[in-house]
Amino acid sequence: MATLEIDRVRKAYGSMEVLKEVSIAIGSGDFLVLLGPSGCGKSTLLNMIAGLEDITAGAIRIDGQTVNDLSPKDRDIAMVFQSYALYPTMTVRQNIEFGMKIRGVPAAEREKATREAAEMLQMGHLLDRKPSQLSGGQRQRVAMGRALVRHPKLFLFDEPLSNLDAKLRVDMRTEIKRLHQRLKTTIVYVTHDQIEAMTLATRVAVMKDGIVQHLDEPQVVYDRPANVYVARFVGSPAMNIIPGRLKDGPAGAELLMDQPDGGVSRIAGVQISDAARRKYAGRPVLVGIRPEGFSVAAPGQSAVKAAIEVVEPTGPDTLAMFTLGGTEVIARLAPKAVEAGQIADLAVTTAKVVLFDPETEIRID
Amino acid sequence: MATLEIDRVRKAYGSMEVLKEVSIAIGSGDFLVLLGPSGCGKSTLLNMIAGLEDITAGAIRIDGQTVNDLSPKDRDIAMVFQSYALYPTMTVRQNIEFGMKIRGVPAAEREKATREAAEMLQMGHLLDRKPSQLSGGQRQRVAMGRALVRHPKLFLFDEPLSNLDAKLRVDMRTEIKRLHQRLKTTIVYVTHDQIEAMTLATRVAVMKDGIVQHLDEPQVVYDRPANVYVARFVGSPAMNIIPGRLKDGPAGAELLMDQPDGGVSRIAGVQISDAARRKYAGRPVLVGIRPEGFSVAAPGQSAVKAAIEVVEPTGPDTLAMFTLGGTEVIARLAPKAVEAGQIADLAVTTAKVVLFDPETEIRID
Amino acid sequence: MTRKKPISDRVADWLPRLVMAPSLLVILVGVYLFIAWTGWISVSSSRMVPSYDFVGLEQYYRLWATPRWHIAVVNLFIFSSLFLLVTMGVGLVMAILLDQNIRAEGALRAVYLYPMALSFIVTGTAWKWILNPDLGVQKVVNSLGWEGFVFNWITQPTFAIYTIVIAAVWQSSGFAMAIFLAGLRGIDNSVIKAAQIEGATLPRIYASIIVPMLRPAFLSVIVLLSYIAIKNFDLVLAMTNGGPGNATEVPSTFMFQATFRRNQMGVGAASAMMMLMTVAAIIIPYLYSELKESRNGH
Amino acid sequence: ETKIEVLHHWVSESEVAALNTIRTALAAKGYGWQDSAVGGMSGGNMQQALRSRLAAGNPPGAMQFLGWEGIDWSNEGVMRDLNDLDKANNWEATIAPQVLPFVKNGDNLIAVPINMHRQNWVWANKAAFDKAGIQQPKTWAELIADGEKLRAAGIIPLAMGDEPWQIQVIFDALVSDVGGPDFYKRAMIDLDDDALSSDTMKQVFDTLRQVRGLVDDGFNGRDWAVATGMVINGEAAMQVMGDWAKGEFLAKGLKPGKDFMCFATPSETPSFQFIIDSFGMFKVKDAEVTKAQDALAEVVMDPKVQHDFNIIKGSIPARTDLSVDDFDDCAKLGFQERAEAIQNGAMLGAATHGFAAQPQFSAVFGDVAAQFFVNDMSSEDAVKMLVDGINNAR
Amino acid sequence: MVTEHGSAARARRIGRLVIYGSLIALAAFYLMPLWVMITTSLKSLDEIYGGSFIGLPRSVTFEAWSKAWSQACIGTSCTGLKPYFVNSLMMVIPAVLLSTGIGALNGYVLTKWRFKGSNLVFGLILFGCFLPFQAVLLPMAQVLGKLRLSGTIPGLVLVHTVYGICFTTLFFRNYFVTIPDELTRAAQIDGAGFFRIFFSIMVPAALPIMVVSCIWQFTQIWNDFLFGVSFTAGDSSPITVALNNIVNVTMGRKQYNVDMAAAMIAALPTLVVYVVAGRYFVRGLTAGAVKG
Ligand SMILES: Nc1ncnc2c1ncn2[C@@H]1O[C@H](COP(=O)(O)OP(=O)(O)OP(=O)(O)O)[C@@H](O)[C@H]1O
Ligand SMILES: Nc1ncnc2c1ncn2[C@@H]1O[C@H](COP(=O)(O)OP(=O)(O)OP(=O)(O)O)[C@@H](O)[C@H]1O
Ligand SMILES: [Mg+2]
Ligand SMILES: [Mg+2]
Repeated sequence: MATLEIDRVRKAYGSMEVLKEVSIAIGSGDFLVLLGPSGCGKSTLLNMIAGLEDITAGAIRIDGQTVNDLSPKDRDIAMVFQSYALYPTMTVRQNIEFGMKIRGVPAAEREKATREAAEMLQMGHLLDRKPSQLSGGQRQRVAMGRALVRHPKLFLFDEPLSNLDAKLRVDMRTEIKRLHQRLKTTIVYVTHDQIEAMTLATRVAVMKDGIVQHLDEPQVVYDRPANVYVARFVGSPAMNIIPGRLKDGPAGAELLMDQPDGGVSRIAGVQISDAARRKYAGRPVLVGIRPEGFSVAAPGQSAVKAAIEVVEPTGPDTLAMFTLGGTEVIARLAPKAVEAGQIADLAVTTAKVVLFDPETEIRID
Repeated sequence: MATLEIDRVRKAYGSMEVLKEVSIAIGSGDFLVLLGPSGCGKSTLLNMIAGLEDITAGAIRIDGQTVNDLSPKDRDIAMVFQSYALYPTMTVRQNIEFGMKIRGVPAAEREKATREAAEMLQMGHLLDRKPSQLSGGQRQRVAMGRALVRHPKLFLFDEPLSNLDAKLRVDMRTEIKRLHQRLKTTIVYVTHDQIEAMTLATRVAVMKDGIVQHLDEPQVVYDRPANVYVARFVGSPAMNIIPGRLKDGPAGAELLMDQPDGGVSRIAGVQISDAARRKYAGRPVLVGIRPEGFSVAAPGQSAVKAAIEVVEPTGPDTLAMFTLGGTEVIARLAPKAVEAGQIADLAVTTAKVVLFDPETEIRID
Repeated sequence: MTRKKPISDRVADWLPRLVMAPSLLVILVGVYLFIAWTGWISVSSSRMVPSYDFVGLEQYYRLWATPRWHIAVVNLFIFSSLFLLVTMGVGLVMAILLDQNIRAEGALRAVYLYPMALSFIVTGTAWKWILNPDLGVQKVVNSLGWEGFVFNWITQPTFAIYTIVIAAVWQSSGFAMAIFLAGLRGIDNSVIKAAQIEGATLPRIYASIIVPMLRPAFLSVIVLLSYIAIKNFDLVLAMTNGGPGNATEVPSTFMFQATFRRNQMGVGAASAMMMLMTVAAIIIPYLYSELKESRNGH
Repeated sequence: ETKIEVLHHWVSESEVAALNTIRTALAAKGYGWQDSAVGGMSGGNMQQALRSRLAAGNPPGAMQFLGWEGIDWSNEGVMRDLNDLDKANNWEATIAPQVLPFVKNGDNLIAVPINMHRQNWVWANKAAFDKAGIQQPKTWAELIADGEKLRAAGIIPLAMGDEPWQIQVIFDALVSDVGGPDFYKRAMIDLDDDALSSDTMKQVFDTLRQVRGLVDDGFNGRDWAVATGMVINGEAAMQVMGDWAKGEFLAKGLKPGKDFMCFATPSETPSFQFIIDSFGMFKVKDAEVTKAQDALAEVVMDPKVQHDFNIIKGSIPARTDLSVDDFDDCAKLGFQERAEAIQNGAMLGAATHGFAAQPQFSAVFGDVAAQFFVNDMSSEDAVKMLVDGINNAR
Repeated sequence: MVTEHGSAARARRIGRLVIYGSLIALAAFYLMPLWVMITTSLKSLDEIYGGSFIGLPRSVTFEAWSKAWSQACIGTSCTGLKPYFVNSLMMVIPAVLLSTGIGALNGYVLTKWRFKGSNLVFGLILFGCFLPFQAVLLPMAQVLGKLRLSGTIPGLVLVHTVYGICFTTLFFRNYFVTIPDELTRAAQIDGAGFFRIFFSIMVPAALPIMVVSCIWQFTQIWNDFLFGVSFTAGDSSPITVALNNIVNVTMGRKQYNVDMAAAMIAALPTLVVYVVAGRYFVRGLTAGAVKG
């Protein structure tokens, strides 16, 4: 358990800046998820926390102590790698015990720690196998076990689930969540899967091109994304970003969006500060609506006219595609609520609508 | 556009039976998804349709004509491989034109077809790159383009999306769906991702160990799975399979499930045939409830008592875990509907409950 | 399936076999028929030219009663085992050192590899001088002021074979290095990072983790080096011509001498058969495991 | 112009120069010389090439033979005879009787000898002898004793290399010098068991052991010519080597008798251990080539050619009927001693180069001598090894 | 890097020093014979026989080089190595191309068109790699004689191709195993046949291993002496045979400087190949040939 501060950290490979002044601070017991697309510098940052990469500028502090010059083994961390990084020539047991052996932990104690970890991860029967004889999910658990026996101050996970198939991914996600709730260790977790970020994190840092775009609790990031990029990256299907106009009326702000048939859809009752309302009145804005922000309108309810183009049933819901504001929009509706070709009236949950400035793409409050 | 019949087909490698009498028939324009876990024989079946593997027994008919002994190039099919199988030394354009060149299509015509396909897939600007210079999604589109220019009777796709990240996967899924709606070509599509199967298919064949477990429309497979295996495989998080007992009362069938605190939860009003009701009355059954089959009970509504253990917000919903009937159960609820540690009353949508025989694990109607 | 396939398809079915056929044919003749021929000669009374009579295992008795052959066999054993061990050791060390992000890697690699390119007809002379106590290393070290230094193995019958090992290592370790380097480059970096985090030092990481992971590379190297060791011929001729005395005789020089210098073609053939059997004893298990693997592999 | 292909292993500069006299003479007769040289392994590479050629049914027109090679091949029936030429020119009379067995198979002359080398020479540096205050030794015992004096004077007594054949050259000399020419014949040519296992043979090895003491440590991998160089520059005093070493002295402008000495290996019963190079002709289909073979044989036996050839090569003519007035003093000495040896029955084929027993046997002598020389084997063991080896090769 | 701690940085610098030191020491060891050869080739013969074997030449002369190239006698023809160099080129180029081409086809069949017994065929071919060549000289000579190829360069090309196939097949087979089968299947569905797939898909993808195969074959064939001396004669000999005739003098006097110069001339093409293509060599090995 430890606090972690990343203080104006930069990283450059030669002339290429990979991280451009990243600052993140989390408390003891927090679960920080670094979320971002491939190549945005997540692994680099994680490796710097681990001490596997030099820090070009700035400082990293664990429990208040600057660790810039500490070698990895002196930082009291454990790391689970994206590719598991199991030692292929050792058995599972040897894999788990290797770190303890190096530290000179006596055999009896090693044995005990290994047994405990194996029990917790339900892999007691696997201890004498080689990694190549394990399935993906089992390997992932071994990697986790190897980290667990260390009882470190800080856990680092680099996309540990991305190699698993959909089902296993969900199971392992739950297991990690449970682990965190039990051990209460501080965790930094890298992923490009926003679902993982949402389910696991107490804090999410959305990154892009070496810059943290938004750092907050997951539900806040989901509901009130800092900018269009974050809005689009978090949530699947992505948030619909619809070009529209803000009209300030006596009944409050109203949003206008063009329908493909030439008509105009209106949404009233959007929550927006007075200052912003004045600033954007009569001007174009980007309207952010989550797919689940739509629902089939009750008769008489104010609604958007949607000419449904494609329908995708996913089982629990149906995704419906239509065009609004000149862009394609996805709505998540109840199964069989609409059919392709139909013209449906869809209501919008105004409390969940977010607005963005069309130029800066930053959220309007 | 063609019909496809797979008629009691078997496949054995030496003494190992990989496919054990598979029969599937689909109509012209259908979108068949072969869904199953790794190693169940999906690719093998697809390769047999393509003519890339010999058929051990049985027949495959395309448009009524038996093609068992036709070589791949004479079957008028196109195939998109799981790993794309782009020719690494050719440019995108050469990749797309290769098949036409072999068939002796004149240059002008090739040019035109390539341009059309590139336009449809929005990759006109990529035509002169090598596959290694493309991102995963772009490669996937090239593979698709290569198949498209052929205008075949039958498209075969082998897990085309499994290498893509979550976001791209959703986009490409939609694109394939749209393609099918436009071209109306018959498609056979292999995947182990049930979401893909649900969104894309007009017919789903769930396979396991070389046997088709359930062949039907996706919503039917989702709502009324043929057996426990299918129920668990389709849907994420998986359907909860809860050991319970059927009690036949004057008010209709009632399901009893043990609560961890020693109490018993009751669900009344389950739909079940009279024959089944008589047969299973007073006997144990497996109760299948989808996570979204639960909801926070309105006051007074008949409900299950759930001591919530873990809560996972996913953004649009929250997953809540609790124990019922001695097994772990997941409920999909509205965001922030419950908290970990809380004891919640959860109502069950009885229309969606499915029952299974505990021995044969087959659905009880 | 009984239904008829079009003719063109049936030709296509046989095409792969047709394409392999010429290679298979020349190998059957050039390798197996010739081995059979040698086997026959080894049970004949052939002296200067082949004669095709049958004298049983006489030539083999003769062979094993020849002290030079015993020397040759012992030498082959000493040479092969040392050569393999040292070459792999040196190759591995060089590969590991080169893998540390070395600036002039390309140039160094070329330096380590170039001996493979040279024929021993003359590099042997250079080595002879370098190893000669009156001309080479010993003299240089002595003249540097370390008078007591003695390095005269090449003059000692019991040690001369080791000097051949030195030259052979010089020639082949670059090749071993290249294969090991290729193997190292194939290792997932994160395994090393994982070990670092667990507190292992670099030597420990190599010893416990990386070297065990190079098993396939070791297999390739062992096969190629055994091939070189068993065929070792030029090297001995150029360095010591079998001397001092017969101290550095090896089977291949023995075979050559017997067949072409001493009119003992039968004995030569018998020694060739002994060599072939040794090779087979090493190679067939390897082949078997290799092919079994590819049967299972997809 | 018809060309005749000649397979030989003469590749050094002086050898090639000598060979050119034959080539020129052949050209004068209107025939071309197609060179097929294969050096190395004391002709071993050439032998191997020849076997491949014969196996392929494609023999060369002529070939240089050492030792029993010509006779062996003629026994295989691949050689043609030169009897007509022999009769016409009466060659046989000009060849030493001891040499005949190597060129005549039964009644057929199958090769023509061009030269004769003597193998058992000692080459010595006069200045070194003077410095150590010693004279030409008369026996091996003296020679070995002189070694002490030379060492005292800071001179290596005997220069040589560790190649088996260099060791065997000394061994050959010792067998005849210690045991006498008859013993040499019984042991090295007739392979008589008693002779091989006799005490005399032990004595030969004992002497060889003493000779080993005269050699410096750096003798490994030393070419004979390098050893000769050591004698020339006074680093060493003596070398036991065939007369091909003479060229090295002459090339440096040294004078025999004045700057360097040449004398037979010391013995009470001096011998002349000879080596001849001869040319044999293969049966070929092309009649033109057969004519060229005749021409080549005539050229080889031509007195003028033999004279010129041997002056360059450092050997003496194979023909015994030529004048040696133009030759150097060492050659004259050799010529004279050959005449004596023919008289005394001390004309011996040198085992080292295959002029004693068949190669499979003479190689055993080489093996044992070489091993004995570099190891600390006892002479009893050496004799036993010799007997076993010879029996195994029979 | 402002933040590096003193001690850690020093330890690292010492580590680097040790690594570079060892690498350079090793390089010196590897270069030693080359150095001896070069210096010797620049000395006069008198200097060498005067006792200067190792060490810098007192006066540098390139005489030995020009002699080795164009004057040295091989037998009675004093042409230097020049014509034999050409012979070797005429032999090595077709032999390398043929054996590599056939090896590529074999590897292609053995991985992408497996048939019953194809593993056995591969095993049979692979065992050929380990044949001691001294044992096959005579029967091979007979066969060449029957084919009327004895003593000719085409005959030598044939021999090198036959025994080269073993290694090239191994190389290509191990490489093609790593190319996914899906590629050939895709091409099949595109309508390509056996050879079309080979030439359009496999050959372009096999460049790294082609380099490995060519380098290996080039070195082996160029440096071969045994076959050269057995199956050619006189003018048609490859350079190694000529080199042997310059170097392997028994009763004559060795011209060490010419020997060394000749050896270097003979080695030049392989050296160039190694230095220029060595990079691809390691890369090609990495790309697949390593697989046990
Ligand atoms: N050693 C290096 N030298 C130069 N550039 C590098 C190096 N390592 C990484 N990079 C670059 O730094 C950027 C960030 O890499 P990083 O591995 O942190 O990405 P990531 O966010 O982890 O991506 P992914 O999700 O694909 O793992 C990338 O553009 C990468 O190309
Ligand atoms: N050539 C073969 N020889 C023997 N067994 C094979 C061969 N090809 C496939 N199999 C086996 O057949 C079974 C089915 O393989 P298949 O490739 O069809 O699986 P899949 O359902 O496509 O799996 P995945 O989702 O992993 O692609 C597997 O158990 C596999 O090991
Ligand atoms: Mg990463
Ligand atoms: Mg598959």
